[in-house]
Amino acid sequence: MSRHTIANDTRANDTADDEIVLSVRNLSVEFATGNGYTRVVDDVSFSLRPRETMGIVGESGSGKSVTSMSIMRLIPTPPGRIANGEIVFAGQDLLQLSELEMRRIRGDRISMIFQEPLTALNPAYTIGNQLVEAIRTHREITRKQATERAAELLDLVGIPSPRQRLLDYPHQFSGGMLQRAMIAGALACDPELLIADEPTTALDVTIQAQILELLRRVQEEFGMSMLFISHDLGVIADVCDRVGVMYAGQLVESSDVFELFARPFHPYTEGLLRAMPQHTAGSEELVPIPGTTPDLASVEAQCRFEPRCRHAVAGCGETVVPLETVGAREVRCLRAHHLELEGAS
Amino acid sequence: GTGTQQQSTGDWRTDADRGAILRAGARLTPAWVSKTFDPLKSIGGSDIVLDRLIYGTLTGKNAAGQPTPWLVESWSQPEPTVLDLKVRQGVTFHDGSPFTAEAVKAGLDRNRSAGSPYAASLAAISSIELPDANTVRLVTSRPASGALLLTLSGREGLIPGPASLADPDSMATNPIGAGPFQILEWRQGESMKLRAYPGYYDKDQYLVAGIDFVNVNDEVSARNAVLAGDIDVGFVDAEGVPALTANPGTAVAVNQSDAAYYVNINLTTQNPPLADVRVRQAINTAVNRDQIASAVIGAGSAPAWQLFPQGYPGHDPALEKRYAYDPARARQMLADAGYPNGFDMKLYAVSTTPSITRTTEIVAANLNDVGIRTQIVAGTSWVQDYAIDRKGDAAVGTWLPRTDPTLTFQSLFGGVGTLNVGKYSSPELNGIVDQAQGVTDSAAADTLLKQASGYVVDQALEVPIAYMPSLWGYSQKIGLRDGTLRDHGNLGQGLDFTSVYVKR
Amino acid sequence: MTEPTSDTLLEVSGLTKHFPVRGGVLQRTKARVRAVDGLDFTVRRGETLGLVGESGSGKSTTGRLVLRLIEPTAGRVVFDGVDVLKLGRGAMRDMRSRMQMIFQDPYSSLDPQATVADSIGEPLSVHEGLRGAKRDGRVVELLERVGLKPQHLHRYPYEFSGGQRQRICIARALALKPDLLVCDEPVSALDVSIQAQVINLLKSIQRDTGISLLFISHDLSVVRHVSDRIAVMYLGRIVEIGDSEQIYTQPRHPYTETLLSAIPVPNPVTQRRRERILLRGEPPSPLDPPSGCRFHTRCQYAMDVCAVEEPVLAPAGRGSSACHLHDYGPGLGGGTVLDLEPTHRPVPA
Amino acid sequence: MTATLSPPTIESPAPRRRGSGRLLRRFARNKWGGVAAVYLVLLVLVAIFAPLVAPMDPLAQDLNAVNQPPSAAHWLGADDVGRDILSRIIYGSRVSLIAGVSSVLLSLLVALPIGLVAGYVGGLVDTVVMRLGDALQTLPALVLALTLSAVLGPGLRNATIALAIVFLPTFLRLVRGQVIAIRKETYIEASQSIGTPGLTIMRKRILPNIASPLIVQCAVSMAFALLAEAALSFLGLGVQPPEPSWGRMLATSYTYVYSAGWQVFMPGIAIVVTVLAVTLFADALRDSLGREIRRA
Amino acid sequence: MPVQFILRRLISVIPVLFIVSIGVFSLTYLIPGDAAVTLAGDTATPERIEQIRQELGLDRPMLVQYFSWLGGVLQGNLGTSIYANQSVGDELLRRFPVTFSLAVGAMLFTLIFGIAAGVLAARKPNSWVDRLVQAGSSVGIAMPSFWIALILVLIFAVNLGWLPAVGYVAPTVSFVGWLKSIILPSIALGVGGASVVARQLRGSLMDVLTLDYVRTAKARGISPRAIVLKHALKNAMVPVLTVLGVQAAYLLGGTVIVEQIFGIPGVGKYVYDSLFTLDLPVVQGSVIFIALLVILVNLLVDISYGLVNPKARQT
Ligand SMILES: Nc1ncnc2c1ncn2[C@@H]1O[C@H](COP(=O)(O)OP(=O)(O)OP(=O)(O)O)[C@@H](O)[C@H]1O
Ligand SMILES: Nc1ncnc2c1ncn2[C@@H]1O[C@H](COP(=O)(O)OP(=O)(O)OP(=O)(O)O)[C@@H](O)[C@H]1O
Ligand SMILES: [Mg+2]
Ligand SMILES: [Mg+2]
Repeated sequence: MSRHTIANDTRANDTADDEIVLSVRNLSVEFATGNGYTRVVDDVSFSLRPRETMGIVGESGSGKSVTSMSIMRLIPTPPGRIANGEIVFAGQDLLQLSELEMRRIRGDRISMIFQEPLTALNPAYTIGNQLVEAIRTHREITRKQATERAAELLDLVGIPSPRQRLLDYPHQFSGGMLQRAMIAGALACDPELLIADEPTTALDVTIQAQILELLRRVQEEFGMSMLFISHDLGVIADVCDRVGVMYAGQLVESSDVFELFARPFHPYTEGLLRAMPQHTAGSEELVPIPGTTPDLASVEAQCRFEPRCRHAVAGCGETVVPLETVGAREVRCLRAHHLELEGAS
Repeated sequence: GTGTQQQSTGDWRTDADRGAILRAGARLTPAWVSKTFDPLKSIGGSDIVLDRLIYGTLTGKNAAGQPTPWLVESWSQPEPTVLDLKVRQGVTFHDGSPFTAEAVKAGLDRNRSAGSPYAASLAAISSIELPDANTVRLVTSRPASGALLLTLSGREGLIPGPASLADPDSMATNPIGAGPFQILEWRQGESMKLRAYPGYYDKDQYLVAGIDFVNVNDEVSARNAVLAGDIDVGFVDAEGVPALTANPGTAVAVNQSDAAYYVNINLTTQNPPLADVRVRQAINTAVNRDQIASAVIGAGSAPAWQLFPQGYPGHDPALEKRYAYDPARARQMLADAGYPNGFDMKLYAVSTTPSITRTTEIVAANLNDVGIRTQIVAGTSWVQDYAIDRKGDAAVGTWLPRTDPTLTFQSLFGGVGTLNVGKYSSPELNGIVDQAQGVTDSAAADTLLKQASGYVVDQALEVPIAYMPSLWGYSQKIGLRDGTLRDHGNLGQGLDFTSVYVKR
Repeated sequence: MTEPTSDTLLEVSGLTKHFPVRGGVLQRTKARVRAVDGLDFTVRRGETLGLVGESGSGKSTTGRLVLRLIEPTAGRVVFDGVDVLKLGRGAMRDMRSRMQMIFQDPYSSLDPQATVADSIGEPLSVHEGLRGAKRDGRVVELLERVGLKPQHLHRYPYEFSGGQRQRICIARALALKPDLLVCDEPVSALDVSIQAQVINLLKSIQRDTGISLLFISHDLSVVRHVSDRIAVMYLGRIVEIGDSEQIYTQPRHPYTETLLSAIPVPNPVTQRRRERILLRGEPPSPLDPPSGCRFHTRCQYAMDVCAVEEPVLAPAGRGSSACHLHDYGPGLGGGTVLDLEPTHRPVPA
Repeated sequence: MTATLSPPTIESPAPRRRGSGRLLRRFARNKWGGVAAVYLVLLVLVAIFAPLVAPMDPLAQDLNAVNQPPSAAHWLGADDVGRDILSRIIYGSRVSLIAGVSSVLLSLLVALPIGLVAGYVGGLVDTVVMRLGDALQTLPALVLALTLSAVLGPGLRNATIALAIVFLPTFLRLVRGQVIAIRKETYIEASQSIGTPGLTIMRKRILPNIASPLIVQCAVSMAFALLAEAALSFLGLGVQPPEPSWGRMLATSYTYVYSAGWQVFMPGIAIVVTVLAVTLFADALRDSLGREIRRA
Repeated sequence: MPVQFILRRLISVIPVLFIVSIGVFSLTYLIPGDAAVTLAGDTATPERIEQIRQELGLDRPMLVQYFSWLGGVLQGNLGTSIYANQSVGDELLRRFPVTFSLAVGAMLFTLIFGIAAGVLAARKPNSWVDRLVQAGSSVGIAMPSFWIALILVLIFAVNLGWLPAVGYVAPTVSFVGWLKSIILPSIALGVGGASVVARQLRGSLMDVLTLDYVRTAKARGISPRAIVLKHALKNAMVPVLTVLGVQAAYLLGGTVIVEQIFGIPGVGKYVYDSLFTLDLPVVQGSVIFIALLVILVNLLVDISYGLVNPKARQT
């Protein structure tokens, strides 16, 4: 086991310097609650290579958004704070940058799109105004040039008659078009990394398919890396190269997407897969994960999934479980080596 | 009134800036001044102040309460029922037309016509004749007294020019009088600008080129305005005196006025105790006049024991202190009248002015002390509630004596009159008053008036409380012609602008 | 379309709801949202009919109309032989005990100020006049039925997670032992793991009580899992209705096909091999639905006739489909859309 | 405690606390709200026990002490007829509290049922009620109160009625707005689908849920009532002399700003502090109730 | 469409105004006593009062009086003051600029201080600036405007002598004089509004700053300053506008008392004076006038919603 770790560490170091766009190391984020701080993201580490799409999947409240917001340093402080960790982007630790330096990176080298397209744009300004602003914040060009570029971007994301559409207000767009406009804004400065936080959750499946297609296309065209957050394993399976599974603030497993679906290492991943209705034929019972996610304010260092885990044995709930490297994969489970878990059918 | 605060001033002949405009505070809101300057519509408290400056009056009144010449140069009484007025020569109306005996007759006839508010006060005149070009002869139904001359120093003596009389509506904006000033600009509720009429007969009577009246709502605003230098002179209250005297740029003139605070009593049998003279006497005895005068009304005030102040016709020194403050005695008097446990009464305050409220509160406290449970009603339309609907038993207010003292008795106790709430009428008093109206000899008249005053006090028909001082705050920019700032005696009748000038 | 039989519990015909849109200076009705526009379907006893469709297609409105929570513009709702829309106030109230509903958002479907006992007990006190301990006794039974504990009786909704709240809602709906349960997206707001718990609960209840379900969802995979038959809605109309497995494997309407292709399968291997059909353009507004077939503006197989003539729901396979492909053009004749070769596809008009 | 889990693991004893306990604790967390609450409780006690608390009879005149500055005998000085200002402020609190509480209650009493029905039933009833409310609201509160007081005549009771009328549209709107908002909540639809009668829904489902904003609005209106009563009294339409009221005291003191300036401050400060306390109390209440709503 | 929207709002005003007119008329009708009594003076006999009543038409039945009055109002004739014998409409128009000066002054004060304080506080929640703004605005709301007026007069007019204690100067007469004459009353009127606006804006700004599109703006690297002043402020102004509408009405009411204290011949003072002299045509006319002003302000507020909220512009 330790051999594995060492070997993989070496491998990681080989690629670290020039091959890795973003490296999140031991990230912990806390929020002030009634009594003290609650750790909502705990010791999360992962990295992203150029042109790679890394997915993060997990149930509501597992810390996906907080993780992505931390990368942008957009955690509201207070009540939040990044308690620990490093976020290395293009060789510099983002957490060490001044606010001004960070602002130069946001929207320029790292962009972000969000779940709810309708609320993510300012209702009081036109789409064009907001795109132009996004461009001119980072590029010293005239308003006219910026408007030109904005129209090009709208065209790029597949909005018909872009020049007229620039004059529309967000409420005049449908949800799918808004998400396209958001993507246009995110692409404005040709970013190296795009963080997409559940970009299709609020959309109909047919629109979701369009947006996923669009994202795939622009990632190709712009040669970006993408951090793709979703709670839908189907979507993850569709777009990601690698995937990390989060549970109650921790990354419990991360792996190449094919390997993960073929053979999950963590019982939680297995549980998620088994609970999906597609997993079973119509007449069969679904296999839910019993219980509910823990209240983060009262979790302790031991395995957080233990109370709901069908593979748990005595002792599971008593030991602190580290994230362990197994081959090219990582898993946070004491019994990972002993379990033969069921993958996607 | 007499100025009590003296000021060492220079000689007006050298000091006065004859081209200066004096800025004075006055109440110019609709409640206080009507929009038109038709004498017949002169009802607001400030009307007379402006009217007098625009029209002048036939006679004037001096500090001793005696009539003085003004637009009427002199008078004589060839017969007891005939009063000849000599119209001053060389006087012209603002439109240049001469001020003639005919014009005076026309004006007076209008003032005494039926429906005029002065019909009652000029009722004594039975006809007006013009024996010669300069004389107006008033023929009276009774022997004429000096009172009629005094009456003509008031609203009754306002004479509009023939042009105005021909078109009364024009008096709203362009009243033509023979007075010292003309209207330059008039904004009701805001300001009134008067400018000296160049054709006025006496260049030295008024020493300013104009008067700008600025609206001030009340004594406190007026005081603030004087302190802030917004106006040169304005009426203030006792509370303003310390600030105005302490401030180097301002001063206060304290004049005595004829007005008094008093308790008007509803003399009906609606509240039986009040119909009993002993109860009324007890009430009179229960009120602590000295304290109200000194502690509450303050500077320039004096306790009042009868209708008229000292120096006013009908004032009887013998009546002073008749019902000296003695709560124990008052209680005894009540017991004697059959009310050992007191009774309930409703006391109206006629306005929300602080001094009225304060006086009302003290009177109520005084009455409560002797067992008369008094409930105050303030801030309501007291005229309607008290005077018309007769909902109350008494009201604390201020009383402004008529220029003719007999009219005072008539309006208060003569059976009619709004303020005679109980429509009280006593044959005995009426008789005395009638007699006084017919007496020519002023000494004889005075005796009768004293008799009437005595009757009112004996019967305790009202509760006189204290004479109101008339207080003027003024800026040191103002010079005083004779070292005193005079006013027209009765409160609200305004400053005597002949007494002031603006220093160079 | 199935003929009503004795084991038909609910029969809906010509059900229509147009919402007025007011505007202009005088606030007159200037347009109408054709939320539901002429639906015909039946629900048999003990069966689950799934209702799928995109957002705004009129699913919830249909649910409300069936329960007569809103009055339809036109149409008939016959429940167990009784024309529901003709019932008077009192009879309607009695009828309500036989048909119940659970809603999408478990957070807003419970009164935050009422305890669990009050919420679940409400139907009991309204219809059976139960109070106090008697009522609480019944509530406890119901709680246990949905997997909650007696000690939850006096708690407030905020003390429960989403899944637990949905259980409380189910308990409330079951209190009167209804014959029909309309489930309006009962699991859409829940996490996958919890979603499965609730679906299993509903299925087990159906097994035990023989209740009929009208199961509304936008998620075809969930609907397929729970339903015996499925109705697919598009812009206020049913475009295809039929046996659940058949709809899933042999769609007979292009829209159903698109919908199926758009659902990502949680398996990268299969998912990446699947053919994707991307819909053109944006969904049209229900204020002004397209002429002819409402789907023609986005349909990849659209023909000239589609813009003109409105297809009717006609038997196709073990169900019905409203599509001209079955009789015009290549003439599927009731076969599945999947049989259409892309090369043989007619060029869209 | 380990992770709180849903069934079957939950065993924590179910606290049967009704909303108020939680509310109190949350309320207490707001420091200023607590201070305000303590002040208001004290004020109510002072008002109730004024005869015991006040050093003197508020009506007793001492004409030798007219406008006396603060001294050992009169801690806050004496007024224009020599009454003890402290005692009058203490008694004046009665007027303020009565005006504040009763005008709000009166208004609520009328607005609550009407607003509930208008909001729930909608249609013509709603339109008529709202038009009347709109009309009432086109008149600035003070102008309306002034006119009403002039109509009804001066006095505390009439001022209170006038204020209640002034508050009507606010409460009507609030109740109706809240009812309309809550009517859209799914749990109302759930009740309707159960067949619960409209009146029961209004009483058991809607009323408890609009209570919180209503309570907050009551506190806010009470603060306004205090100010408005002072204004009416200042204009001479409130309490009748010699009864002490803060507004009247201020009106009186206005006369003496020069000679006895401190008189302007005392009743003014009493008004400001009390209004402030009511406002802070309302804020704290809103916060603690707000959390209740949000979490739900 | 904005024109349609405004038209619709204007039409909805009609029933409101009608109800107001009935309300105002019957209210004033109920006021005990009438002007005839006051007009007649203290020597009047009941007969004389009755005569004046007849002259003024006060003896007619209420409905007759109402419709004759309404007829006049509809033709723009608000009646004639009983005392001043002048057209109420003319007088109101003459006084309106005075009150308007005050109201604008107070509104400016409200807006400038309210918005500045609200923005400052919201930018750094819980900082000392925020605490100061919160404390200051709480006290500002708690202070009756007439008390503020008294204290302002005491300080700036009496003690410092910088500004006049009473009176109004028309700007046509002296601009500086006008400015000086409205400063204190405007502040007295505006403090409450500024406090309310500051609190409301602080709250709504803080709410808006947690919204998704602000997060989007941050994620695009837009400066905090631009985020607050461009993105947040405009949207946060929506609830502030509502508050401003209410404040405008409140402010108009406040002029009654402040104009009284400062002796300013505006509309508020006109109402007050007429109430105490029972000059009913004036009461009716000016109250209707004020109601119209309030309605107008609300209309403006509604229209300005469209400025900050493009959605409102459409419907
Ligand atoms: N501003 C905040 N204040 C306090 N707690 C927060 C805040 N933002 C997030 N949290 C907490 O952090 C935890 C993780 O939240 P996060 O938004 O990252 O979840 P998520 O995985 O994105 O869930 P979802 O699928 O619902 O978006 C949650 O328990 C949440 O309550
Ligand atoms: N009360 C209403 N007034 C006006 N329009 C309405 C109303 N309720 C629904 N609609 C409209 O009717 C159409 C259908 O709405 P419905 O809620 O039935 O759709 P749905 O299929 O349930 O969608 P979702 O998946 O978003 O819940 C939508 O366009 C909606 O805007
Ligand atoms: Mg998230
Ligand atoms: Mg729905």
